[in-house]
Amino acid sequence: MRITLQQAAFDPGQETAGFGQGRADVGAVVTFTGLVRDDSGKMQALDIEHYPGMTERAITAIAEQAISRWSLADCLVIHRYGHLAVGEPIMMVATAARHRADAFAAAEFLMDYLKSRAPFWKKEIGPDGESWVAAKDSDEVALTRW
Amino acid sequence: MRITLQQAAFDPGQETAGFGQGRADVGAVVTFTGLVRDDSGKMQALDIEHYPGMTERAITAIAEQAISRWSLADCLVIHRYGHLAVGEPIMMVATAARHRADAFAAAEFLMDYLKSRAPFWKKEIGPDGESWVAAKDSDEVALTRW
Amino acid sequence: MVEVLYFAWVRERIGLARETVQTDAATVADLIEQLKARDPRYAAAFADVAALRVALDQDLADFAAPLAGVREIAFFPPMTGG
Amino acid sequence: MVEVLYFAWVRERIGLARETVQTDAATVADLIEQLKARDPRYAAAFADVAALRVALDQDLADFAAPLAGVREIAFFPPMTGG
Repeated sequence: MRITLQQAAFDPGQETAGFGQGRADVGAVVTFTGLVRDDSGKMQALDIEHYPGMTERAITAIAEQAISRWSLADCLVIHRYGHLAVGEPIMMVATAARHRADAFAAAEFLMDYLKSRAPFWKKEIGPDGESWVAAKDSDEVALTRW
Repeated sequence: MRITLQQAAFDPGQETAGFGQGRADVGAVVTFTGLVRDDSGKMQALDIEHYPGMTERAITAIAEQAISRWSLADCLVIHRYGHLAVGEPIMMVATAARHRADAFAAAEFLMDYLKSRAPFWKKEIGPDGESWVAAKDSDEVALTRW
Repeated sequence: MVEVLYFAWVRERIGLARETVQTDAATVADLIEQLKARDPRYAAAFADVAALRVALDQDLADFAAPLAGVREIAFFPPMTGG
Repeated sequence: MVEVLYFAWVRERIGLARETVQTDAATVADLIEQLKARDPRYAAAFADVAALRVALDQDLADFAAPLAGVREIAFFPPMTGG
């Protein structure tokens, strides 16, 4: 298990180089990368605030839950904070398991929980000012499936 | 959309370098990598046979269905054939979409269809001989959810 | 005249990867009966058609499908890709 | 004495990221009432508690939770990670 919280940009391909590979007991690796999207066509950047200390605790607890629930061989979470440009990776998760159903389910579980239970807050910076991104009801509903 | 059928090994990280990135309309990238697993502890290699011509047709049709059904911004399928060692990547899919639910669903759809509808046949090579991998009923059942 | 292709254990049982077949079979099922009558290797390969799949001109089909106009027929076990 | 932390728009409305608070509040809800009574910035930040979340010593909690033994309390809007 590796959990990394960082301000710097990262390369999803490099971060997962060799992840879950070269082991006889891993048949499936799933990765998810979240990128800064601009639906308005006017966004200049995304600022991500977090709660140092609690962030690491919360992500570790979520990852440990995923590992035990789906017997993961490995699990990776990277999340950035600070100032991000449109198109840049914000975060990623990776899961390695024996079968594809487990690797997929664990990655979706991690994403659903990181969305609503890890202390990050996003603010969109545009030409007309700044605005905090509101949590979506659908993200809260997504948790009920686990 | 990129579909690659090859005998040579590939690096999942390198293949997805920049995939779905630097675009304002992509918020989510999912990758799946299938690796040669050895449950018996005695497998020496995996031989993959395919149907040249039909393989490309079938994968293209599956990928086009995924793209139109989930409005994917991009889609990648790589599948190997020939002689593979334990732990090596067999194949991968990658999907890029606006939202995570679409990227996950499209990647799982691609996997379910590639498992049972793309003309590949796996044979396990061990110290006591060779045996064709039997299709699993559960893989056929998985198709009914789409 | 059709090209008939065999894959995986179907190929191994028949001992051929492909052959050109002269046939007047109307459907896939008819062709299978003609092939089974040829010799024991074919009879063994086609013994349990429930364990077989067929593609006509590289599209999956069923055993009742007509062969009129078809140029390439392939027989193989259920696929195990991914 | 507890450390009280504010994040995102809660921090912006109050104008502080953290402060040490002397309180005898028994629960989170009691503390919120005491803070609201301080000045309009706190009243604005805590106007709609349904829009707020609270963590006690870095674990999510609810507003009825007791404060006995708690050293760090954080108030923030629903999280938007991932």
